Parts: sequence; structure tokens; C-alpha cells
Amino acid sequence: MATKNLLQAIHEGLAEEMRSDESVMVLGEDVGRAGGVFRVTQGLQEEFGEARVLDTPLAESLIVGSAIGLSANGMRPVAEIQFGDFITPAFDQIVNEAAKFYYRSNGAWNCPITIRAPYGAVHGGGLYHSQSIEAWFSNTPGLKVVAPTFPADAKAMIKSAIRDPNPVLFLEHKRTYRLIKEDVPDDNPEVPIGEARVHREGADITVVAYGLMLYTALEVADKLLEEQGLETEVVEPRTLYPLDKETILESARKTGKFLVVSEANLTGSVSAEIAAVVAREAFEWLDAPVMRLGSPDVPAAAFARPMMDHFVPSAEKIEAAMLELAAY
Amino acid sequence: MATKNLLQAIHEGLAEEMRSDESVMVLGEDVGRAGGVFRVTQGLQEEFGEARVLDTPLAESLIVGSAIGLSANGMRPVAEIQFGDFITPAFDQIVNEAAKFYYRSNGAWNCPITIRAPYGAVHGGGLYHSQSIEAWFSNTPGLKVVAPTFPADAKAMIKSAIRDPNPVLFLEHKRTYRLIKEDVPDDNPEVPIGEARVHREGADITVVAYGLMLYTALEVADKLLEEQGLETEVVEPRTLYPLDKETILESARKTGKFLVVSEANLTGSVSAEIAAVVAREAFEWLDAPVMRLGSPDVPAAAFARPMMDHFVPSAEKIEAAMLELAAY
Amino acid sequence: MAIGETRAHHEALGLDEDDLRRLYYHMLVARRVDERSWILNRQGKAAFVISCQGQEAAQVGAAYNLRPGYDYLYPYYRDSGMTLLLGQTPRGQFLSILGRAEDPNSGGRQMPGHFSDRGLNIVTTSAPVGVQYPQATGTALAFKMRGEDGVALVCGGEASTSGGDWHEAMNFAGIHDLPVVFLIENNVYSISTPAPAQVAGAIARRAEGFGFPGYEVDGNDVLAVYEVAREAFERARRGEGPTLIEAKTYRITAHSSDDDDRRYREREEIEEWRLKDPIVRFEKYLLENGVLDEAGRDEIDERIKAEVAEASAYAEKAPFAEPESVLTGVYAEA
Amino acid sequence: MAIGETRAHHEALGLDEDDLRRLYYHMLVARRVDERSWILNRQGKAAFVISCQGQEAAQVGAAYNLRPGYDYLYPYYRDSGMTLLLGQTPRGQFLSILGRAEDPNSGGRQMPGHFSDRGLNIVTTSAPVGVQYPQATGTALAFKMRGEDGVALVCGGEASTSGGDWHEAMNFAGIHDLPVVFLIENNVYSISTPAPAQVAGAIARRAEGFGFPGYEVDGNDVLAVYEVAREAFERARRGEGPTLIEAKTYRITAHSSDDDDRRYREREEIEEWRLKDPIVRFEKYLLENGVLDEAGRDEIDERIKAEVAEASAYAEKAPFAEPESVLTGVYAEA
Ligand SMILES: Cc1ncc(C[n+]2csc(CCOP(=O)(O)OP(=O)(O)O)c2C)c(N)n1
Ligand SMILES: Cc1ncc(C[n+]2csc(CCOP(=O)(O)OP(=O)(O)O)c2C)c(N)n1
Ligand SMILES: [Mg+2]
Ligand SMILES: [Mg+2]
Repeated sequence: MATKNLLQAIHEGLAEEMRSDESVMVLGEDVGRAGGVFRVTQGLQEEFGEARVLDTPLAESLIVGSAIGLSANGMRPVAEIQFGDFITPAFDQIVNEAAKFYYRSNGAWNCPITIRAPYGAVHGGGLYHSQSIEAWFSNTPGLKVVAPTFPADAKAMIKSAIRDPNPVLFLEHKRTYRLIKEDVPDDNPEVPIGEARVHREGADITVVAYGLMLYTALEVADKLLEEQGLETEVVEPRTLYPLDKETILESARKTGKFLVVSEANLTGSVSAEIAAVVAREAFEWLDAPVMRLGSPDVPAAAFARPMMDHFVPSAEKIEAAMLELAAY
Repeated sequence: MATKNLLQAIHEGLAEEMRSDESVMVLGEDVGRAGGVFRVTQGLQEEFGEARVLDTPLAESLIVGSAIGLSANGMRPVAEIQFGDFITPAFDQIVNEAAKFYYRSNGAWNCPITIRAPYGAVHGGGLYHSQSIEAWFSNTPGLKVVAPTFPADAKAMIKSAIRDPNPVLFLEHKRTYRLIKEDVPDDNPEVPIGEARVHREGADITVVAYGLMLYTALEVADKLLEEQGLETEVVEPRTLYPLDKETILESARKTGKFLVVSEANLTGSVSAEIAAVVAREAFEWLDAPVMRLGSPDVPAAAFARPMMDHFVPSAEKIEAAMLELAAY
Repeated sequence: MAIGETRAHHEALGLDEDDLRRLYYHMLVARRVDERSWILNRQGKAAFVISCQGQEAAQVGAAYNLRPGYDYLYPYYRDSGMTLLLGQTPRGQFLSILGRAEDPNSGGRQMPGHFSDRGLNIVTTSAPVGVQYPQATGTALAFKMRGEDGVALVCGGEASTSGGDWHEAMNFAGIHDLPVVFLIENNVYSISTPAPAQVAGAIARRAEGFGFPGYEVDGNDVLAVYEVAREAFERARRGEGPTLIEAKTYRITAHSSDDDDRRYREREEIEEWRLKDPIVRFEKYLLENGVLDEAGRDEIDERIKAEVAEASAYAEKAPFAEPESVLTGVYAEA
Repeated sequence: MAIGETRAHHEALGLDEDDLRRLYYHMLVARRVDERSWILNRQGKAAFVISCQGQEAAQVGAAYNLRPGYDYLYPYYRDSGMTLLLGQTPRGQFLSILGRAEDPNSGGRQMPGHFSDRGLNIVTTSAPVGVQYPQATGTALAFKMRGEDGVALVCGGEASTSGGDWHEAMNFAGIHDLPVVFLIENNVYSISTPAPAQVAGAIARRAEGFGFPGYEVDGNDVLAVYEVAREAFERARRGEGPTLIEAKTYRITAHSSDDDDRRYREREEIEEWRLKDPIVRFEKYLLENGVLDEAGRDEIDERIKAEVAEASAYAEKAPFAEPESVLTGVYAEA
């Protein structure tokens, strides 16, 4: 048992899988000696060698494409995309290839690959080291998209992803890499892909959030409980595609007041799907409009700090939205 | 004045723009002598020459990327993607480059390109000549996504797209290319990007649809009026991103019963955004859950005809959804 | 090497008469299946046909080096000559063309030409051109990591070299000396676009820039293709790395049954190439070298035609999958 | 051509002493701006630095052939040596590094090194490596379509040749003989990844496969780069098509201020390359050829340092854009 941050937890999950299964390997840009630009894979090459921790050329389509081919020949590759913003050249290999391998071959070939990608706005990152990329991939049956936030979940879910017989896109919010530490026991419980988590129960309003926004939402929820006695139920999807609709709907039906917060540009984001599901299937229970809060519809977070801070939904904005909702 | 189908209308819009503006050009795979696999550009090379109607290599990232560079040097290129399913290699150039040119340069550089792409399920097309690709692009500020359905609209909107100083993704549903003809007058009125169209007014329910589903919805609306006196308001977004929220909301508020139908895989589709907007901003007017109908969450339409027909939402399914809605 | 006569050198290649007859048989079976597919299309029974015709020598000559079920094949949509050689059957091909439940490639989900066979290590293919190249390098890398001598053969038309995936794979294969053979079947057209508007310079020469050998070969000469491919396979098995082969050939049919090639090419050009038909050429070689006589050839053809007729008839009667089956099999279960 | 001494041949190149001083001045100004940026970073004022250091000869030598505001430049993030030569200023560079409202590239929206200047035809750049290549071919094609003799210069590191975009652009440029010059600044590393793990074969040799010339040049020799680039520009202006230039150079600093290069390279290697510093080498040439004396060199350096200090001070005092400004300018108005 030890306390670990998100980055360490993912590292540990990877290392343990590599130890227990020789077919598990890591590939990506600078994952070897450098240990990745965020150091998630630090030390893995020393332990597992240059072949199983492979520095690839700068070519994302190749990274994912070769991972597919590795998996077709018995390996369980974990491909790292250095920044989520640069996953775009691999879009074809992910949505047209990996996601359709199983279906198109009528079940003969599957594609057990994991693609890790850091996402989200970070100071100094500018337009191209900041994007929330989940919506690009959440209309693609055959693919799974997960975005755990807490370290213990992340460790468990990187293992679930690696063991999953399907392609899994594993998203890591950059600003949460070192944000908190928590106990990650050695016999950490499994977290299956597809299960949301209720972080705190509450009867008044529901807030769904993930990534950095989840931490902020939890803080605001604490504050509003203390200050105003508002009981907020906070639900983390953990898996963004396919969604755990039941858990989300259960909460929406319970509180009747629903808000989904995400850092993505609001329009066309995954929160649209979440809102649409609630609007359809919890309608009779709703006491207020289904609310969403996201980043404004501009390309991405800017470089200059004051500009970036204006972009990402702040605690103040989340609080205002929660209070607006509660007031219905 | 002449009656034209969708394909002819787009062709004519292209030809007229090329005649009136020398900087307008067409590039893509097989657009020249062959006139495109759907014949939209047939005859253009004869009239405008090999340079302005350019057969490119089979490389979608190049097609869009070179269009961007052409536009940076004074041209107004219209890039054709042979099938929407193959736009994926150009994803990076579209969402990271074209869409961000203007914003990232603080307004110094813009990117007036049009990207045409046929989409939608078609018999015999199988998984890779069938996809509804609009959701991939409808979370990207800086880009516009349009999907006109009727010939006169399409002719007007291809012109609007070409003249627009921003990148526009112009989607054409393959099964509607030759489905209907309508009058497309020579002095066809302009249709600005960003404006929805109300095809028929009605007080009972609202149906939003585009592409093939729009035709089906209109037919079912006629039938239900005749058979049951149900008054359906049918709204076509025409532009999918950014949405004409006002027109959609106005209708939702009027009828209080809202259904959006699209051919895309339901989860994560553009109809999620439309439903979310209505759930948020028309909540007080709603008499029923916000309903959606789409294709099932499977990769895409299958090759074998009976399988494909099971995939695409049928008139029966649309009728059932409309009746379910009306019954609230 | 210009397109010319088939060279009389099978003994030098270590091929015996059985090998020759096998090569011939598989070229011819691919042709006859293809011809029959067009008939089904004209009869309104097959929605779509995409042909191997003209490329049988390149396909059979190269794939003859594969060990079925051990080496991996990443074919492209015209490579029925390869998949039939490896062990897929005419029946399977017709089931696929007609989209029936028993279609071995996809159960009717995919268009014809989207091959897949788990047992034969034919990796499931799709339509986006070029995606197979990075995948094949990954498969080759897995062989290398495990110290096995397997080879990945990956194929495409000349236009498949225009997309980035081909290049990324060439570079990766070169860096790691991967056991992969790149076979480009340059059939002069990409739908309507002729090679000069598609390919700058020369495909075969590009291998040099990646530090491994590239060969241009007469793609209508089955023995020439076999020879250069054998060299490539042996090189790969020795752990020396990849090889690029550009087989110069010609697409005799229209791009597909949806295409009308009169828009963009002259009939004379096709007729010229018909004279270089790889099957006719190989037949001549076999006759001249006494491997076959006319009667023997006719006997093979009759046998094939009967087999094809039976297979086609079987497929025509075979049922479609249940429409509802499209809803299942999206995710593999653990 | 191995990395060696700067060859005494400026007269043969048609460069006079003013040219040489201009080249020198711009190499040095780029260096001094870069050095100052690191200080701002260490002081906690600049969030991010990405350096040109070591590559100034390649950048200034190549870009000296551009006609500012007529030809187009697609630089990559290290090319401050080029943008300063074309007419961007140290002040602009610091405004960009500090993300201020007046940042000429993006008004503080983008990270440093994402150049843009409409007046100078420096096309707005981004972070995804390699995207500039297809764009540059489009720009070159527009020149060709209008019968103008403009040239597009497009640049990247050696790792930018690993992605498909580079290759698609090379092929397209080769097919249409486009007036584009591809400059690869091969500085041995892609972040931590050394060139042998990034590049198979040899970059310069790849041009051949596309039917146009490719040159490897000592990238630390400003005159050698100028010479080969001049040839390339002239070729392009004559309508004869593209050229690929691989300038062999070295990244003296860490990849960026976020990188710790001790994880992956030896200090000795860097020290070795410092001896080949392109600025020191060119200085030696100028001194030996009597173009500059020590006093003259010091005078230039002092002038530059004063200019850099002023520019940095200006930028430090300059305001940020309004936070709300992030909300505007998403779409251009008709
Ligand atoms: C990425 C992508 N773009 C476009 C297409 C449409 N398309 C299918 S085959 C083809 C031509 C391919 O030509 P080539 O590679 O020479 O193979 P050939 O058909 O001549 O054998 C095109 C453009 C596609 N399938 N994938
Ligand atoms: C498509 C893409 N993938 C990854 C990155 C992250 N990245 C930024 S620079 C770089 C290395 C580039 O190396 P090289 O091209 O040699 O240029 P150098 O930095 O050495 O000058 C990487 C991997 C990126 N910017 N874009
Ligand atoms: Mg071809
Ligand atoms: Mg480098």
C-alpha cells in the first residue's frame, strides 16, 4: 500500500501488466530512455528492454497501425500518443481500423490494443497541448473510451484496458497527473470498463464530471454543503463510451436536477450525449432543465495564462451553475 | 429555370462559381476526366482545364493540406473527398489546421476552403462507403459543417460555402443525389450558412432531420396528417455546426414535442447536441421527453442488402417514434 | 526489367513441374472466379465486383512464398489470386460476392474483396487504401520480438503508395529491419487516374532512401515475380529486413463494376495489354517447356470451370444472414 | 559532404561583404534572442522556450534566398533565424515568448515558435509536426497556376519526415514539378529519440525516388547551405520543380525548456558539437577573410545585445490581451 498520484498509478498498472504478461508492451514517441514527456513510462525500458518499450518514429498513424498489427500477431500493445492533440493523424487507424476489426471480420479478428493519450488544458500548453479529444471518438461503435480521474481507478482501469479484447482509448488529464495522491493498495480492486462511480451521494442535485472538472466539482460540492447545506450527488462516468447510462439515470431520477460539466468545447461534446440520455430517459423525474457547462466554443486554451484561465470552466462558474440548478 | 437533382444542383453551383471567380478550383481523386465517382464534377475539366480541375494522388491529408496552402496563396479551392469514410486521413488537416488558421493567427490568416464529402448508407456500400461522419467534425470551433438536402438549397449553399472566408465541410448524402428533382431557378436565392429551414409547419410535434432521413420524415409527416390529422413541423438544420438554435428552439417551444432523426449511429451523434440544446433551452415548454432516433450503435451499414436495410432507420421506425411522441 | 517474355528458368528457381502446374492452376482459378463474378453482376445478382484480372501472375507468384497459417498476409481488394492460393475457396469467394451468411471474410458485412481468414493468417481488410502497411509492420515486429522467422506480406496498388501510411511503414520497417515484404501491384490506373498523375519518380527506387532493396519486376511474368519475392522472403527470414517489390502490371477490367472506364482510357490500350495477359503468357511457357499440352490445359480449365459453376450455384442458393445479426458482434467478449 | 570548415568561396557565390555581414548579423541576433529567452524562462517569466541554437546557419543560409512578402515561408518552431531574417523583430519574438497581446504571431494565443506573419508571407504554424508540407505544396501550386515565379520554402526537423504528410507532399511536388524547397534540419534528435531510431536510410536520398534532386549539406556551414538552397530556389523559379535539402546540424539545447536532456544524451556529445558551432565557424571565416575584425565583431554583438535587452524589457512591460479576447476571432467575417 502506498499513496500515489495518477501518473504513478498508471505507471504501476503498466509495469504490473508487463510483468505478468509477456505479450504486453509499450510503444510511442520518447517512451524509452526519456520515459515519456510526462514520465509515465519512466524506468520501464530498463526493466523490460528496448523491444518491449519501443521508441517509435514520430508517426501516430504508424504507432496505432503497428499496434493493431502487433495485436493481430499475439501481442498486447499499449500505444502512447504524446499529446491527445496529436492523435489526429491516427484517426483513421483508430476509428476505421481498430474499432471495426472485430465486427467487420464477423468476429474472427479482434484488436486488443490500448491507446493512452494525455488530454486537457494545461498552463503554457496553448492551442495544441490542450484539447479535450473525447468527442472525436465517442460516436464509434467497437471502440471504448475511458477517462479515469482518481489514481486507484486509473491503475485498475489501465489493467482492464490492457486485458480487454477490444481497442480502448485511455485518456489522462494532464493537470490531474500530479494533482492529488491517494492510497493505491497492492490488491487494488478491479474496475471494469463501463461502470460509472458515484463519488458522493446527495438528494438535491446531480453533477456529472470527469477529469479536472471532477475535482473542481467535488470541491464546490463540499463548499456548498457546508455553506448552504446543498446535497450534491457527484457521478463520474469513468468510461465515456459506451456510457454507464444506468448509474447516470439513477442519479438524475433521484435528484431531478442534472448538470454535466466538462472541459471540452461545449457544443458537440460528450456532455451532449449525457444530457440527451437524461432528457430522454429521466424526463418524468426532472425538475429543471438538463444543464451543461463546458469550455466556450473556441478552438482550445490559449497560451497566455490569463487567457487560458478564462477558457477553462472555473470553480466559480461551476458553483454558479450548481446554484442556478438548485434554485429551480 | 430547370428541374435538377441534388447532384446536378451542386455541379451547377460549382460551375457557376468557377465561371465568376478565377480563383475557384476543384481538386480531388478522379475529379477530372472521370468527373468524380458520382459525376458531380463531370465536364468541369473540359471547361476549366486540368489545372483548375485537378486529379490528385490518393492522399486525403494532401488534398486538404494542399487546399489550405492554395487558399493561403489566393485560391478558393473546393476539395472533394471521394467518400466521407475516407476523410479520416485528413482529420488532422481539417480540425487542427484549417479550423484553427484564423484563430491561432489572431485573425491574420484565414482559410477559405470547401471540402465536399458524400456520406450516408447506400446499397452495396458496406461498412466503408456508408458512414455518417458529421459528429467527428461538430465539436470543432472554426469549422462549419453543412448538410443541405434539397437541390436548390444545395446549389445555393455550395456557393455560400465557396464564398465563406472559413473552412466549410459540405456533406452530400449519397442516396439523395438522384432521389428527387426540383426547380432550381437561375436566380436561385442565397442560403446563408447557419440558417435552418422549416419545411412544413405544424402545431403538434417537431421533427428535426437532414439527409435521407429528412425525405422519409416528410413523407411520414404527410401520411400522418392524412391518416390521423397529426400536424408535424419538420425542421432541417441545413447547417450542422454551428447550429441554428433559434429556429430549432422556436419549433420545440411551439410544439412541446421534439424528435430528432438522423442516420448516424445514435450515441454521440449530432442529434445528441440538438437534443441537449432543446432539453436545456426549451425545457419549460416540453410536454414529452426529447426523443432521438438514429441508427444502432454498430460500426456502419452492412453490405448485404437485408442487413443494410435493417440498419438504416426506416419509415416505419420514424412513424412509430412520431406516434409515440404525439401520444404524450 | 521491361515487360517481356516469361523466362525459361523454372529449374533454376528450384520449381518442379508440380509447382508450375500449381501456379498455373491458381492463376486460372482466380481468373475464372472473377469472370463469373462479372456475370453475376450483369445478371443483377452481385451488387459489386472488383477484379484481379491481369494481376494474377504478380499475386500468385509472390504469395507462393507464403507458408499458409504461419506467415501473415495483408492483401488488398484485388488479391483473390493470393487468398485462393492460400486456401480460400471459390465457394467462399462467391459467398462473399453475394454477401451471404457463410461469407468467410465477413458474413456478408463487407463488400467483396475485403478478405479475412483467421486460420490462414489473412488479416481482416477494409476499404481505406493504405492502412494495411503500418499494420503489417506491427505483425512483422511481433515475429521479430519472438525470434520467429515469420514474414508479413503486404500488398497494394500503386496509388496506395501516395498516402502517408505506406511511407510511415517503409520507414519503420527500415529502421528495425522488419521481416516484411511490400508488394506494389502497379496496374497503371487508380480508378481513372493514370500512374504519372499518381506517382512521382519510381516506386521501386524509393526503397533505397529507406536503406533496403527495392525491385521493379515484370508483374505479368509469374516466375519473375516468384523469383524476386523468394529473394525478399529469404532475406526477411534471415533477419535482414524488408524488401519492396514493384510489380508492373495492368488492370484489364474497369476499376470495379461501378466504373465506366471509357471515360478515361482508350480501348486500344487495353487490347495491347491483353496480348501480355499473364495467364496466356504462362500457358505458352508451360506448353513450350512441355509441362502441359493443350489437352492438359483444357482439362485443368474444365475442372476449374466446373468447380466455379458449382461454387457459384452454391452461393446463389445460400441464405443471407439474419438482418438482426447486424446488431451483434460489435465488441469482443473477454 | 561532411561537417567541416566553412569554405572560402563567398565571391564565387556572388555574395559581397555586406551580404556576409547580414548573414552573420542574423545568425547572431537569433542566437542572442534565444539565449535571452532561456534567462526569462529561468526567471520564471517565460513559460516555455524552444530554441534555434545550433541551427542558425541552416536557417539563415536557406532563408537568405527568400524574397520577403513574395515567396512563402512555412517555418517550423525552431526557425526564428528565418523569421528574424525576413523582418520579424526581437521585440516581436519576446512578445511572443511572453504571450503578450502584441505578439505578432498569435496575440498570445499560441506557444512560442508558432510563427505567423501575413505581411511577410510567413504562414501561420501549429504544433502537429509535418502538417506544413502539404500546405506548402498547395501554396507552390498556386504560384505555378498563376504563372508566377514565387517559391515556397518549407522546413522541419528530421522527425517531420517520419509522418505521412511529408511523403504525400514530396510525391505531389514531384508529380507537378512544384516550386517548393523542402529543408530538413536534421539536428540528430527528436526530443529524446536519436536519428537512427527515427530515420531509415538517408533523408536526402529519398528525393531521388520522387524524381527530383536531394542534397545533403553541412548545416553548420552557412555558405554551403546558402549555395545549395540558391540552386534549389533558382531551379524552382525556372519552373523545374522541387528540391530536397537535408542540412546536417545539431540541437545544442535541450528539446525545450520542459525537457531534461540528461536522460538521454551525454554531455560530451554536446561539447563536441559546440566546437562546430555555426556562428563561431562563420566568425572565423569572416575574420580570416578580412570581412570583420575583432572590434567589428564585438561592435555587432554589442549592438545586438542592446537591441535584445531593449526588446526583452519592452515585452516584459507589455500587457496581456484581455482574458475575454479568447472568445472572439473564431470565424472570419465575410
Ligand atoms: C483512403 C481512401 N481514399 C479513397 C478511396 C477510394 N478508392 C478505392 S480504390 C481507389 C484507387 C486505388 O488505386 P490503386 O492503389 O492503384 O489500386 P488499383 O485499384 O489500381 O488496384 C480509390 C481512389 C479509398 N478506398 N481509400
Ligand atoms: C504529430 C505530432 N506528434 C508529436 C508531437 C510532439 N513533438 C513535438 S516536437 C517533437 C520532436 C520533433 O523532432 P524533429 O522533427 O527532429 O525536430 P527538432 O525538435 O529536433 O528540431 C515531438 C515528438 C507533435 N508536435 N506533433
Ligand atoms: Mg492501380
Ligand atoms: Mg530533430
